[in-house]
Amino acid sequence: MFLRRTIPIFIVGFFGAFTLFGWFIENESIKAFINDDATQWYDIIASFAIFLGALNLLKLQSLKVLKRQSGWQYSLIAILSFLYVFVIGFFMRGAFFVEISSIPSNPDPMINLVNETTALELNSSYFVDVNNENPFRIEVPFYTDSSADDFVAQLASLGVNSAVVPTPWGAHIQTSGGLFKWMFDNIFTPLSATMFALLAFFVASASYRAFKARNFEATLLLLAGIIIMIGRVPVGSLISSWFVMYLTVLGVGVVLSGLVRDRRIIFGWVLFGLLFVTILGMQMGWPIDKPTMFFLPALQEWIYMVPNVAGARAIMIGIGLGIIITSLRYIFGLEKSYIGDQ
Amino acid sequence: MEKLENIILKLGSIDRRIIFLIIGLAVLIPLLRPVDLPIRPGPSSQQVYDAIDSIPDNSKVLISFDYGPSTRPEIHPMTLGVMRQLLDQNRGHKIYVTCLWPDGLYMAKDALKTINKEYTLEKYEDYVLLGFRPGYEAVIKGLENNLRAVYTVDADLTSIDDIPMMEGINSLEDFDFIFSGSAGYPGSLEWVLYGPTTVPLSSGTTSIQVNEVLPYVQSGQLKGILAGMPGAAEYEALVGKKGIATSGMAAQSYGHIVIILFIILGNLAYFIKERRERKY
Amino acid sequence: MNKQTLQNQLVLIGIVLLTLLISRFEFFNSERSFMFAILLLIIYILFQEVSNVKKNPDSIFLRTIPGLKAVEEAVGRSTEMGRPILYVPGIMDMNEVETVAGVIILGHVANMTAQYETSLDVPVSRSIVMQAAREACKESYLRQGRPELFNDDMVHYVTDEQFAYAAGVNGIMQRSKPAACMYMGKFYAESLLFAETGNGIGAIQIAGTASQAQIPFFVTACDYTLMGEEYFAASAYLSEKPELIGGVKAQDTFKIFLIFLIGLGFLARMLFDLDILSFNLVELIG
Amino acid sequence: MLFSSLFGAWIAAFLTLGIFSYLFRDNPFYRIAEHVFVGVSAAYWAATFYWTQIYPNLFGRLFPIDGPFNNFWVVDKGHEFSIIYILPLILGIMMLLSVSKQFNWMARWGIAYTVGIAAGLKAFGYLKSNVIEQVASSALPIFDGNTPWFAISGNSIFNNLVIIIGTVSALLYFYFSKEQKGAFGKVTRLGIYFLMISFGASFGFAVMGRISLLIGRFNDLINFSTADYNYATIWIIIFIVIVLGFWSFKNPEKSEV
Repeated sequence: MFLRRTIPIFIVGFFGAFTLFGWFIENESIKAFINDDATQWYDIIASFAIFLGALNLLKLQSLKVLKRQSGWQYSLIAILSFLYVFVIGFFMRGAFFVEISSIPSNPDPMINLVNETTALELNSSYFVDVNNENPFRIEVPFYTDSSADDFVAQLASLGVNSAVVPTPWGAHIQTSGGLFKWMFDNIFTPLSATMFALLAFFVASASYRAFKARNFEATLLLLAGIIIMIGRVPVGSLISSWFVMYLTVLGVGVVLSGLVRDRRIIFGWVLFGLLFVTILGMQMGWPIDKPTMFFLPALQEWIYMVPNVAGARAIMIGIGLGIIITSLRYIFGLEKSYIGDQ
Repeated sequence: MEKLENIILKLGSIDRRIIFLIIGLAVLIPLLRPVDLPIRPGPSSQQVYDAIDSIPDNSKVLISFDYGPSTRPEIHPMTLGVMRQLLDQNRGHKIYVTCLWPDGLYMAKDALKTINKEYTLEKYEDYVLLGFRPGYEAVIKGLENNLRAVYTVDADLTSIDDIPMMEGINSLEDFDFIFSGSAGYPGSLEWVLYGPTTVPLSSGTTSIQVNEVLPYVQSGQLKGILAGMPGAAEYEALVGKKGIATSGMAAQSYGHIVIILFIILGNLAYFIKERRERKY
Repeated sequence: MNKQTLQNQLVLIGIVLLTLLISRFEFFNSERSFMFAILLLIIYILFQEVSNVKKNPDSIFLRTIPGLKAVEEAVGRSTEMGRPILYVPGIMDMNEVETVAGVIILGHVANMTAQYETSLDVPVSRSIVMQAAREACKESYLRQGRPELFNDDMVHYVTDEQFAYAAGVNGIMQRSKPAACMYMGKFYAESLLFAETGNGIGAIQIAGTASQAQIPFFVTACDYTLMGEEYFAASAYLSEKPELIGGVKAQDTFKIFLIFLIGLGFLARMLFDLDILSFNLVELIG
Repeated sequence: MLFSSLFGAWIAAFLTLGIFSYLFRDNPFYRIAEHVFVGVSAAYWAATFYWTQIYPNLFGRLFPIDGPFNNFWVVDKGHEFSIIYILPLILGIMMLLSVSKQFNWMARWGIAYTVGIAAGLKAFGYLKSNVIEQVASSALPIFDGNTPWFAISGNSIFNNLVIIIGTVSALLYFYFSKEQKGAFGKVTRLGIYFLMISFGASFGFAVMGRISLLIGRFNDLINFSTADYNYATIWIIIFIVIVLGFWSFKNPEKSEV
């Protein structure tokens, strides 16, 4: 009970109050803790925790395979992919560089060999001041130690002194040309970018379905969305504000037809509106971007700088309030159910 | 009329996979056969351009690469554009590159490679890639406190003390301008919240983030913002070097038009259905 | 009532005096004095409201939030259809207040699923969240006297990577066809992937988030959405405990104070611009 | 071109198209891509977290070159010895031990720490940026003499009034202690209108951003369909379409809900 409840609640209260009130205290080590160490500690704890998650994933997927549940073949793929990356992440550096420290008088065979193996396009000017203190590093690493050794042997047969320099642990996951980076570029990135790109399709089908003028609120949502969508792209500045004015007149007519029974009023409005716009246009000579209010790029700017800011600001303040009060509830122990203490 | 209504109704209950297909084609075709559309810089992009333009000669500019490959088409043209604007004028600006995202490092390396091809630059004289440090906003706070505690070495493990252009730089306040190319958390928001208030800050963000960041532009905490790919294209136009953002804008425009047509169609179908249901 | 007003005034004066006093000390960051006073004020309001609620719990009124009523309906519907409930506590870790709130709401949902004997599926994207969510669910099943229905693997880890998690959860939705999907936590771009897939399989969807950029997607694609502040109030509504209801009341009281402050700032600015006031109050606050 | 780049392009094109095939319906190609992604990314983050957090920031501080344990193990990451980092180590190990039923309470300490600092750090940050600064920037000028009455962009009295009215009314929508009826209901209605415009604007922006991403993906696929990559995209599309066609024929869609 003490270990399960009392201490965790004490930890929340202590660190919560410490980081909260620490903001007001001028003290280097407190500042350092709040600005840096506190989050770093969390990162470290989370880094340990991720192994729990990985274990859980492996366990569930293996169970599927062992029990031959439907789709177990895919679970096998997940397990193998996991193991592949786990191995290149922790047990194989996957990046061994070769550094040339002396070159023969005729470097051409060596340069040919290097270019052939690495698809680089080196020429002799790259090797001008190569020596033991200042070796030349071939920027394309080898995936395995043995392939790098082989290459060193090949170079040696051409009279070139070279050595294998493995990438240090830790740096190996970020070395361009390394195995981990290859995985990142060719598996991880395309998958994540494509999942992200699926959104382009989903956003289209969602707007198609949801952007319906069911009521006044939905109409506002729809109009704001459409105006931003057109106004922000180049096509928007090709649409004359006069066209938008005509549309507005007709749009108001449609709205009126729902409110007013008398057809003559609607007809009168539309006729008057169209005439007014036409006369005004003839007076002003139909400039594409005037009156500014009806020019889509300007209109979208207004929507996003004025009513949108108001709405966004209210949500921001609301969220701020919610977070502050909720945080205080945790710090003062008013709410404890996140550790299962209801 | 009745027939037309029926067609619209049928189109209104279209399978969403057809929508997917049409959207795909609307984006793909302009990419295969590029079209040139006029680009008119908006005020917030102009503000970024002017803010960078107005920094004094020989300024130290920090560019933070806070995005990864998935948002590259949007943000990459912006960070490249900022570097080009800084270097174009030959005013002796120095570029310092940091990354709050691990993938940001690769983006930064890539951008520096491109820039190095276009300009003759001296590493550690004109630019330095400080690299990625984990810790999200804690990195910003750390940089503000003591930059040299966060970065003891640069991305190539060269000691900071051996880099000539790092002289006199001890915290974020020693920079003259900060630009964050940001695709989410941590990014522009964190730079505003935890960064220095004395250094002008601009940001380029994905379209999606714009709303969140906009109030800070309004309140002046951010000097303008490049909003999504259109922002990037506008900025490319301002800097005068057209790139992938500009060519993507045609695809973008068609994509939008298709979506809007679908929305209009959906609304027409909705109204027709409503009216018919009311009648019977 | 009078006594209360007097007490409030005294405390307000006390806070101001304390802040002024403490600002004199070296160790205090006096640039943040205003924030400090505001923080003390909030804490005072919080405890005051909690004790108010405790004193007369019956007189407390909270307006209904439609999304919350829908939670119980959704559990009921899943039971009828014999299909599981999917609960996604966001994609961020426990170091986000939203996630913690999501885990707390999960506890309440688990109470209901234990009562109704509906199966609950909670894929998570962070291991610490996995541990916390398990504790919360286990406690709920114990409280409802159904420990045998609880199983550690109802809360399971998928992956830390945002879109891989989205791909995995979409797969789960496609294959197990849950009758109800709930998304409560911090979300980024994957929100629409969830909501559209959920829509495609015809599930009832209830979302709750304080991620400003994602609220519009949830509003358009889900049946119910707890927006921003509503989301933080949700756990109090569900728990019906005075300490938590008091928190919601404190939010309201402080909101009124803020609106007053906006008005005051506006007025002060106006007076300043009209040269009636010689200083700009807003600059003092900022 | 190196074999590894060529092979990489084929893999990338296959996985990309596998994910895109989800737009048609859930199918074996998507399931392969999904499971590869889940497996790869879980291990990717485990490795990345270990090598960028635990190794440099924890071990780097407990076993630095001049630390007391330097004859035991050295992790030189430029940090000073810092004994206090024994605490996150203990919490981390407790987290790991919680995998066994007997010790599963141990996770609670780590959770408690995480929640504690989250509460402390976020409360202050949000109070400053989301509340005080937003309130302060709502105090917009109305009568400073050089603000125009009406201007579509930039400061104008009309725009500033709209912002203030919008902010306050939308804020009142979140007021929980009163039923939204009568005059108060009218104000909150107005608040909802502002919220809706804001949502619509966000949505419009999102559409834009999302299409930008698609452009990026298509650019890659177009790139992979060149002769340099042996027309990878084209071959894979043909393969996937044929297999999917055959598969759909054998597994007709159950009535889509």
